[in-house]
Amino acid sequence: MASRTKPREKSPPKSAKSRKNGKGDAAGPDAASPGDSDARARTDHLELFRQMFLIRQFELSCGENYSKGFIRGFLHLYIGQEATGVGAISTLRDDDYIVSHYRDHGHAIARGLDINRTMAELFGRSTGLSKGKGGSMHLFDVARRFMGGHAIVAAQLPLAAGLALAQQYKKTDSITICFFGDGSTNQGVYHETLNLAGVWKLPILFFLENNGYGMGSAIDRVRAGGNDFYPGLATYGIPAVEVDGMDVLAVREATELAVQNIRGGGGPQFIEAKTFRFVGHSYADGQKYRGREEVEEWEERDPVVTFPAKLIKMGLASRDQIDQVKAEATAAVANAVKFAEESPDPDPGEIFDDVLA
Amino acid sequence: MASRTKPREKSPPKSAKSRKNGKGDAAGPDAASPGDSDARARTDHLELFRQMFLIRQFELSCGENYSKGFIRGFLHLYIGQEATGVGAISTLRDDDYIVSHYRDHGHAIARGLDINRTMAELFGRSTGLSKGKGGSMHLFDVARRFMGGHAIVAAQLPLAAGLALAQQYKKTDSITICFFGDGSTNQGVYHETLNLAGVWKLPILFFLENNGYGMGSAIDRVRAGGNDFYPGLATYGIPAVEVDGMDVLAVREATELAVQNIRGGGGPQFIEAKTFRFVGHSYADGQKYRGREEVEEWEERDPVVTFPAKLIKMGLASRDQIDQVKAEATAAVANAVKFAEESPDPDPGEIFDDVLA
Amino acid sequence: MPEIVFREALKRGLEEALENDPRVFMMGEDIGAYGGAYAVTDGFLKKFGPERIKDTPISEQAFIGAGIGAAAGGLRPIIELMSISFSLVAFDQIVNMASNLRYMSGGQISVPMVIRAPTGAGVQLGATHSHSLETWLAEVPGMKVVCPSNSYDALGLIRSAIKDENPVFFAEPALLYGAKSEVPDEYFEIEIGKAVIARTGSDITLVSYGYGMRPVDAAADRLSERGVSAEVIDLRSLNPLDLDTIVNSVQKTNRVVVVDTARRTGGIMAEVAAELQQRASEWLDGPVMRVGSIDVPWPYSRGLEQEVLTGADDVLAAVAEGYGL
Amino acid sequence: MPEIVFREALKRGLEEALENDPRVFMMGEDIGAYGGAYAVTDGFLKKFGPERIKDTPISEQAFIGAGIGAAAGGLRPIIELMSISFSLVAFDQIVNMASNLRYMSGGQISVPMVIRAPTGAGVQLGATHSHSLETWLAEVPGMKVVCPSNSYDALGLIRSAIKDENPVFFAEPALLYGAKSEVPDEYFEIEIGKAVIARTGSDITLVSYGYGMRPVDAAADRLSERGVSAEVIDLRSLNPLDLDTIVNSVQKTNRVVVVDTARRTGGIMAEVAAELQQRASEWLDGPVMRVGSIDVPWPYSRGLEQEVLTGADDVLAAVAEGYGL
Ligand SMILES: Cc1ncc(C[n+]2csc(CCOP(=O)(O)OP(=O)(O)O)c2C)c(N)n1
Ligand SMILES: Cc1ncc(C[n+]2csc(CCOP(=O)(O)OP(=O)(O)O)c2C)c(N)n1
Ligand SMILES: [Mg+2]
Ligand SMILES: [Mg+2]
Repeated sequence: MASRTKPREKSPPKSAKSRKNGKGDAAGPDAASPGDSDARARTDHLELFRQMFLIRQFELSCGENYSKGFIRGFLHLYIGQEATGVGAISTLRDDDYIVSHYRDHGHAIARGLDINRTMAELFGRSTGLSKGKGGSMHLFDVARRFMGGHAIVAAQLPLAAGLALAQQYKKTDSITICFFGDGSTNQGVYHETLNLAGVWKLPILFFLENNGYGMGSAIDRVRAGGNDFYPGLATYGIPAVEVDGMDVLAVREATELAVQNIRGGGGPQFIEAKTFRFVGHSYADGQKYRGREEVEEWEERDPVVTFPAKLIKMGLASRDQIDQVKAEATAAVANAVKFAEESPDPDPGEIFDDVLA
Repeated sequence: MASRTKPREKSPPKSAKSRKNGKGDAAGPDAASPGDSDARARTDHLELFRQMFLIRQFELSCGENYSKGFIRGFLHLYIGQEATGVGAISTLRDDDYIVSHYRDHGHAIARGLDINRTMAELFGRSTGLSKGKGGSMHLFDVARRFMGGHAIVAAQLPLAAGLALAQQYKKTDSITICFFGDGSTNQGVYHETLNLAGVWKLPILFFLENNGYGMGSAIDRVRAGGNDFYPGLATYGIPAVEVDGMDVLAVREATELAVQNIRGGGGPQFIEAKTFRFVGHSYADGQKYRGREEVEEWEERDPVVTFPAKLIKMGLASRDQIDQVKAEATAAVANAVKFAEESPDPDPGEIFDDVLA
Repeated sequence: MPEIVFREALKRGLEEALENDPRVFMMGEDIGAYGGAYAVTDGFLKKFGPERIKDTPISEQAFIGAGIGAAAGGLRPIIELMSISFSLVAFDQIVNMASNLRYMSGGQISVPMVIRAPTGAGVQLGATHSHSLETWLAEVPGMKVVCPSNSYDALGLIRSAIKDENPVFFAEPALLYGAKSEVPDEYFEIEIGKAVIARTGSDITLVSYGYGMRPVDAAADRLSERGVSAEVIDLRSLNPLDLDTIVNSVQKTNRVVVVDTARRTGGIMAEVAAELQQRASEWLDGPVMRVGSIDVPWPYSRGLEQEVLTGADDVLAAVAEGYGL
Repeated sequence: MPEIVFREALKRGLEEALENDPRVFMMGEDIGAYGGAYAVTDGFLKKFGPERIKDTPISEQAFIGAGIGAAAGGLRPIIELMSISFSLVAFDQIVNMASNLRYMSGGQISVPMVIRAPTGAGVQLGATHSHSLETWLAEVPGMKVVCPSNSYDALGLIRSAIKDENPVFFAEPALLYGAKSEVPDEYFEIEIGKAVIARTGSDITLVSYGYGMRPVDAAADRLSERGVSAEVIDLRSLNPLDLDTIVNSVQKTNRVVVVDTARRTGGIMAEVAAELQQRASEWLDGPVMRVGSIDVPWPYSRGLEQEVLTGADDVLAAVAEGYGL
């Protein structure tokens, strides 16, 4: 799979590095220099795969448990977008903040949130991350600086800007990453926040996961600029790059570079990852608005399939290792479901907790 | 005064015409061809001056009557920006809609609203445009398709888009013009509306009166892109031009061209007029945020002074004619004040009228 | 009488209007290609075309504002919000523009626009998505607010709302879209501003609207098992508010409990209670009892949410506490 | 005791906090170079610098949201809105984010943020600029809402608000910025959630807050001229609401009138009335009388606006109607 990190307007062409690596990947195994494949890289790569596979298994299990009625409310799965969240979040430090939207399970798991407590939250149990009060769209783990899970489209952007403001105010070099979708860019608060970040040079990475649709609306039907986000960003003075969101390594590299620039005091940056959700917007979605072919085309680039194949081909992982990762992840998810199932419902008395400090 | 209509990104360079004329103006009277100065042009020019002067007199009188306590609430004067509103509105047909913000007296007068009823509105009298219920920030005259006077920053933009939508839906070739200030471009709804207009190709002219300040905030202190609005517009696919807002003819030409394009089905257009308010944001403003020199520099370009001087120099009007216009306008404003003063306050019973249809 | 589901009743009313009045058109997120988040507009895009069934960007401020403008410009827009909770991002346009334009212009501007939105908690969407904002909007002068509880009222009210010259906020209880009830084939409308006596009785008056009619109905059933005859009033319209119907009922029953599935504090039932105790005090044998959901953000967990949500037991408890019945 | 104007009291409280707590900073439109629309922050930019006195773009959603984030990130932001009416463009951030984060995260997130805003009608700003939205915000769980009516309370409450671990909405009656009253030099705080008996009396209880204290005070004076002794309660805090203080007073006076300069329908006084008649019915000699401004959009004209605005006469009329005093 080709990694297509291309630099755009106002973006310093430092993405040369990721472009180069992208080409290396695209050229196939024979292009891989043995020097790359040291032990650390092997573990890293396997870890990236582990996370992606774990997310996939988790999401599949969520779907199942939604059908069974254990999970309720709105359920937005991350299936297809795993390479994006995993690649991006793998570059962060423990003291960086992560802010997500309602499609947040992938980001949560990539950040290393306990999947037992995550699943328990979806089941509405007292052992859940938010004691069952938040649900799928509102995952939080402040100890890991995972600051939600936000369900109003684009409402999380100023929150993220504020966290970045706190980091700047305290003169740390930690940063905030904020995930959002293509449809969110039509909310006024998106623009207000980008401008604020630009004016105040906040240490924030705006991370657009462009999966081509906001619910049933193809982005070019509802956005005057269609798929081109870059002129708009130029007006805020925010450097931006596009990256192949199906390629976990490309995402990681582009993010690494952006994060480095931000930590260095370069102000806000923007990454657009081109990605796709293989499933409906939420569990209720019949997908009348798009054809099966489009989905299938993207599915051929499924990172959970193509990445391990590449690792094996390049000699960076053995089939056994891959299988073991899969087995462990599958077991972990099964275990999470068991944990959730066996966890008690919240006590009615808890209703009154957590309203005020 | 030089007319500087320069074409920008995505804007078809049809503004050649206004650029050429701009140059003609800049070159001074000797460059004026006698062929231009037919009777219609004379009347036109004098009419433009009349409107500008009338607005100036009206505004000065408002200030006076505010000090006296006849006018209350917030009072935002248009002094300095007369060339913008007058130039732009002079190009419109009776069936076009005009939407303004709280700095609306100039637009109202340029549209030919009765100044007696306008002044009476500011005095809160029952003979006012809105029977005294709206006040300075909320002027309306639906018969003239003057659709307000809106006091929440940028809230008038979607209203204007909706009026344009009605025009499009009914398949007329009338258009809507919407005025707003530089500070308004930081409101989310501004972006939402530009996008909507772009997606639906609405027949609307977005008219930015860039006076360099949003209340006490110089635009480059609060806008990441500073004074450059064009990259942001490109993302919406909205052609945009910049024009010298102190030059009523340049404004008229640029607007004429834009309006023509919109009537022809070209979708939304955008004009930025560079202008300046010579007075405070509202009557309460001590202007601590800017130096007297900056104001004086702009005052040298005062259209109410420079335009008649130019007309006389170019032989397009005589000093007598100018003086007569001035005398008439001054008398008209005095008369409007008298009308307002003598008008009755609304009857308390009117409180309950106009809540629901 | 034939029975149809709530969703179908709305659909029928909208379809009629689109067929009969060329000024009527619809705007909203995913009402076209997707078919509507709650499938109310399913099939409309095909039937009426993209000029009249407009899929919008996720820009509530812009498309509600554009609705106001289109209405002022002579059209009759019907706007669908995916959730009443999302009205919060466009509150300025609704509260400050739609509702004030007529007054501020001294009667020059009319805004004949309908905003429809699913409302209420109960489907485990959590705190951000479970608001019942009709209770706030009902306090805004210059706008009407209705909320039907059954298919008949849904159809009758949507017809009137579309014909109204004023902005009408049309709240649709999210839990009721699939609920069936009787609707005659003959044409009818329901006047906005009139409550209805859903069940006549003599011992106590129970007042609610929208989804709140469910716990009230269940409570009335249980009271009747005990020989207590409850008169049940469905407000249907929150603004204008039909207090006369309630006062008349209270003159007969001398007892009243007002019930909301929105949070107990504030809202429309505080208004009804405050007003009733002033206007009907001489007929009342006790205080106006008020029942509502617990005053916390809406929790996700099913158990907690159901506990927070007003239920028949809460209504019965109030009846017992206030009047010993 | 020395007298200072309301504006100065606020200024003192804000200045102290900025001096004593490095986590405290301010954001808002034109609070810096311009000196604040109502001059509360005049001189702050020079004294504390642009890092701590942040002029913002006209982007209420972004800077209120950023305040929430900064608070969640360990700072103590104080946000100034130029008018409470502008909170409408950021209602989602206030109602759905600031107030819900703690609950939705199961207690993991705190939002120690203060939003200050001038509130109320009476200065002829017309329908868009004259809201008293504290009455809505007071219904939102997860946030506190206060509104002082004098310099003493302004200082005592702003101190507590800044120290509070929760979001606090601090409404400042626009008509009172220049009003003088006594403030001791010694340090004091006022606990949020406690009403105060502003004047003791025995015949009737009058309840209000903020600018509403003016007509109530005037009415109490006129009642006293007639030999009627009014007890006057200033709520100060709208959420939490101190009903106990009112109930205690009513147990003594057996009569009560609740007064708001916000519109009569709905709002906090509907809540107070609804709750009082339930909790204090056995002590009341008549209905809880409710007084508020007329339910229309705010007109510009001085005569009309004053007519709409609650005045002392309206309070006296309610006293007479409800209790014949
Ligand atoms: C203000 C608001 N409007 C509408 C919605 C309903 N909604 C939830 S997600 C969504 C689509 C968002 O699309 P996008 O930003 O592209 O993210 P994706 O779902 O594709 O990840 C919509 C319309 C909402 N939650 N908030
Ligand atoms: C939403 C909102 N925020 C703040 C204000 C207060 N306010 C009124 S005008 C103004 C400045 C607007 O500046 P600009 O758009 O440049 O227009 P100008 O006054 O310069 O003509 C501000 C901040 C408001 N009316 N509405
Ligand atoms: Mg998307
Ligand atoms: Mg300006």
